[in-house]
Amino acid sequence: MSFYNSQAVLIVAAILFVLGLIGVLTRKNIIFILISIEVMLNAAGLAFVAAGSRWGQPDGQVMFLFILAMAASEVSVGLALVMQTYHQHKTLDAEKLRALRD
Amino acid sequence: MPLLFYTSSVIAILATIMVITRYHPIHALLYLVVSFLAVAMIFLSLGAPFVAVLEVILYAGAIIVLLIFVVMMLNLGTDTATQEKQWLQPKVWIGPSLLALVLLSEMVILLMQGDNADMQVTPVEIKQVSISLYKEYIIALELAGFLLMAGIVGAAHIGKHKKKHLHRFLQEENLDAENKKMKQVEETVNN
Amino acid sequence: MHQYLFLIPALPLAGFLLLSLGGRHLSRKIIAWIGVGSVSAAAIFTIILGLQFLQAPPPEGSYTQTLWQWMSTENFSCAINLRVDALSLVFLFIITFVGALIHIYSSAFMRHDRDYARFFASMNLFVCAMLLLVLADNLVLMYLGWEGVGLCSYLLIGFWYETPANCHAANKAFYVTRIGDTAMAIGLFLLFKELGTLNIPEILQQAPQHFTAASPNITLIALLLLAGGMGKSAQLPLQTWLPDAMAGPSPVSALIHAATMVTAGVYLIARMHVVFQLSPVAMDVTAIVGALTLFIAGCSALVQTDIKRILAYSTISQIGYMFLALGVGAWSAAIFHFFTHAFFKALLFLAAGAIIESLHHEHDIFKMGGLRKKMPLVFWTFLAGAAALAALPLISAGFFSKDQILWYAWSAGNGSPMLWFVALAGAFITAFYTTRLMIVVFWGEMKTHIGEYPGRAMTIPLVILAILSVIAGFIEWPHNMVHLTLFSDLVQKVLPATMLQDDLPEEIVFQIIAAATALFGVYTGYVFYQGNKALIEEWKQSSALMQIRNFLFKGWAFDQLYDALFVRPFKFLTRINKSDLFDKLYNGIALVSRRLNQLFSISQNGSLRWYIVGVLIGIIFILTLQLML
Amino acid sequence: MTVMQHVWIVLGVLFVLLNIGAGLIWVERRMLALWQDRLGPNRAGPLGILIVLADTLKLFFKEDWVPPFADKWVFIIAPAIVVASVLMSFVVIPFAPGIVVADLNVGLLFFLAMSSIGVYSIVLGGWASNNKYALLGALRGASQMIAYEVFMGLSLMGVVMMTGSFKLTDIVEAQRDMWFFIKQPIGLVIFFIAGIAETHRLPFDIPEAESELIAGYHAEYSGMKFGMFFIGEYLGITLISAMTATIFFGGWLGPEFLPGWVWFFTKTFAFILFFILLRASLPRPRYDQLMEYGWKILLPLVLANVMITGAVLLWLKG
Repeated sequence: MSFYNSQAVLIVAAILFVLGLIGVLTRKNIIFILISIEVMLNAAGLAFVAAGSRWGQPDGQVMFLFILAMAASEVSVGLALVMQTYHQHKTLDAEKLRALRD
Repeated sequence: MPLLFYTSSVIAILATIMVITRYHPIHALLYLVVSFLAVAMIFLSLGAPFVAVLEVILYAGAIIVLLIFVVMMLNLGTDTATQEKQWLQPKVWIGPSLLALVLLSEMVILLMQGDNADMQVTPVEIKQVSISLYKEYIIALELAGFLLMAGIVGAAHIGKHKKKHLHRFLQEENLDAENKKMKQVEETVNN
Repeated sequence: MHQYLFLIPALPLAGFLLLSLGGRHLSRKIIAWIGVGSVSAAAIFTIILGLQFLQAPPPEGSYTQTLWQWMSTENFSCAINLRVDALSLVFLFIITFVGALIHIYSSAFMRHDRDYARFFASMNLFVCAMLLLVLADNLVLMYLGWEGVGLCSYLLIGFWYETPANCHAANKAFYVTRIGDTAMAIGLFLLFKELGTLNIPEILQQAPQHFTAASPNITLIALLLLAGGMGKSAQLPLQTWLPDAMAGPSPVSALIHAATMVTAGVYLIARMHVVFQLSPVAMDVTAIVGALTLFIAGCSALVQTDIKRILAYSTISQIGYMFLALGVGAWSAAIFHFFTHAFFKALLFLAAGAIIESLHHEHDIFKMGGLRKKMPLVFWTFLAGAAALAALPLISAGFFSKDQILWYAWSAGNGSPMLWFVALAGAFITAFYTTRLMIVVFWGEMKTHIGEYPGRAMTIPLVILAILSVIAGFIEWPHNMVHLTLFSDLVQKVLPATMLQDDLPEEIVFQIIAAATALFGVYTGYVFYQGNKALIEEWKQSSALMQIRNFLFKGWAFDQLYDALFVRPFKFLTRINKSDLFDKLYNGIALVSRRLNQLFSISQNGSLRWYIVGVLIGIIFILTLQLML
Repeated sequence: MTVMQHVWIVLGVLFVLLNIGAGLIWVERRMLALWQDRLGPNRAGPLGILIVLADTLKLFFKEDWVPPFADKWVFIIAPAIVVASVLMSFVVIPFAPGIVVADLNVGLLFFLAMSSIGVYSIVLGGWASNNKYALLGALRGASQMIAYEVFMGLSLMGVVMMTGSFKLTDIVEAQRDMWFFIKQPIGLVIFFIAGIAETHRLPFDIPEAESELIAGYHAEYSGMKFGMFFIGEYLGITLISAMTATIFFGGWLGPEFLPGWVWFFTKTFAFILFFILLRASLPRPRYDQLMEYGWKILLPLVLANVMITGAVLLWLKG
């Protein structure tokens, strides 16, 4: 009954991942960068779930749960940093926040 | 089921394209919600209802609300949108996009070379997921717990507004200084 | 009872932990209760343990408690074992009992201090480390306690760290004792290399079989251990730190720099007596060092004006007696002198502290005077301590112990008339400066107004110590008088009996000479400072005498000597060595790496997107490789 | 079941729910009046029941106005989300044996997912209005709903552990011997409190608090867009009441003399009345009090509940 196969799912995941990557690369606003990172994480999760589903094993879903936990903590810390950055530098331009350059 | 998968895939990809091309953060986030909901549908079609629901609850329901919340608190409005418009010139995005597309094409070629099996759509029981979560992955689970704890503490600490607490002597000094200023102003006015 | 042995060091340790971690939040009352209580409880345990030990001595002569394995490698293992035998028991008793009295005294003495908790924390840690030192059954654990007491001594000398001079004194004490400690560590290494063990009973057992007597190896080891003891016990030539260490609070001087820590060297030598006995050279060196030290320090004490410095020099001198006794092989006499000295010297320091505090922190004895009527209790207790120090015959504890040493200095196997004579001269000097101290401080007219009188918490320890200073000697009488030798009977289980030479003069002759010397010293002091004061004024006119006086005042100018011998040449060497060829090489390396850094840091431009592009290109590169191959 | 049966069930559920939502306008006013010792709406029709019709007509014919400063599309979408998400939640509720739109095996999680989607209506509505009060209301609403969603989810976990399933029909069936409110009293109380906060009803109506924020997140709304928020709120009350009845009070279970769906609706209606009684009797807490109450009291309590339930279950198992 299945017309679609594992390749199709993985290709969707790859497309989503690359779209997120483009977002990270082209945007200057930190908020947009964070959003794009979320897209990428989600795409990675999709690939995991697809792999788990391909072999009928729960491991893929377990990995997705870990990605979820990681994304949640990343977003909370990231947003706290964004707020502090905005309060201190009055800008969200990632290109201007270059204090770490050598 | 294939229909469900293909429809939601197309929606997911389109919505994600919209996400990365919007100027206004809230609009981007709304499209991101759509994208996540579509991915949740993909999960459902892959026989993983549990993670589908978690995707909705946590990604769409918590993480993105958090992002929207911050956007609202920072009051990023139309100014941000115009700024984004200025930043997003073709010369800025064409190079990286082409590079990313190269990556995509390579990945697709590699994926096409790989094994091509039909998906099993028999759902994986939640019970199985939980059992393997608490058996083989128990260490990883605990580490994830640490990570979340660190995330909470880190966010609470970083996000804290640093209040300036003047020592009471300094406060008095400040008051004295202000009083002096006031007196000077009064004198000049009187003169 | 002995299964609770670990509690004796553990209680002060618990007190230290409580006070150092939570002392900030506790009230002074609770701090005092914890600080005093932990040591007092340890003292009670010690007394119970000691009574049990005396009633039913263990068959093997010691209690041992194994706590846990500290470290273990292929051919070296070291356990945390506590071991009590008669020798440790004496030390244990002094440390906890005198320590508890001094803690009680300090709870009142330090009551106005800002860092009340820090003081008691350090004191408790000190007691714990000192107990570990004497309870250790292997030299590694003992070394831990050894360094622990050094640390606490450093912390407490520099207790009032806001004054730079105190910090200098603390540093000096630390550096100088470090020399001895290093020597001792090397000695331990050698001992381990020779015997393959650092367990004390095993060493004592194996050393006679392993070493031939007077072989260079054993002499070297014994001398290195002796150097360690000299550092800690402020013996010539490492004695310079102790007078400066008086910068700490008076209870610290009483506990650490009079009663306990400075006698650690005596303990070490007594503990390793088998090693020393195997090396006649080391024994002779010990005796000579002790004799020289007691004389030199006694001379310095003659002319000091700071009350605590007088006591400090007298401490050095008294420990010199102990070393002399050890050197001539009078083991039990040395330990007995340690026993009595702990009481009367702690008493003198505490009484001095009470006087200093009452007189608004006045240290100069010539600004005191006339305190006999104003502070009778302090006077009487001080008198008891001074009598013991001056070794007044029959009525003081000091007489019994010092007389024994004087007798053995001549009569013991290693003794000689020369040593006896020096020791006798030292006894005279001791009596002389003690009398000087008493008369100047307590007679004459008042020169400083008394601020406040010591409270009960300060006077009760004084009284107890004064009583002990008088009666502690009665447990050990000279052989030819009453036949009562409780102390040497006890110690004899661990330490060998003293060998006597043949055909000696009668012992009673020596006793009479010693008693007469002490009395003559007192009389001389009385003549100079009370009877005929003009004599001193007359002498002050003579510049030669004044020069000698200054020379003695500076402690025989040892500080200046070391400055010229070591410090200045070292500084000179470092100065000329400041920029040499090697520096240029190193600078060259640094320069090259800095240039490279500048080159590479172009890529480090701080732009997030730039970095991600880098990662992306890397991934594409790898994937392309995958596709091509 | 045939396709037509599915369609009928869906249509029937929709019809009943929308009518309940509308009818609650009248019920709430009459009941409030009863508890406050006054008459309430009594002019139009018998007992004033025609006020439902009058209100609906008014809402339909008012000017459907979008403020020029608002973000138009978001402004329009926001009210739809609340109604849609609440109606979606009803999909998993079993009204009677066999009468359920989709008996998902993750039913309970689906309900939680939909209620978390519901936050968007407040947040987006408040943000798109481009108005200070609305924005404040939206911020408050977002933090309140996110916070209380956590306790809502956790409070149900005890029941899930006892049942061993997320499926709502299983949960109802597991209550044949004893309803869960006896075994899980803390879960019930916390679930209900969180439900009040999720529907932002009084006393937790902090996002809209008339006296301080005018009307909070829907201050700029009028006409049928406001009507959607309005009906969404009543549907939300119905949803929480229905869930309480299903999860803790045995759903359709009851003595045989009445059919299952009657029992279900009776229980649901009792909880709806309780909601209205709360509105009539309790004052509104301050915003910070609400958050503190949630994070410092409810969260530890609910975690303890989960842990104790798990421990007891393991103990009983052997």
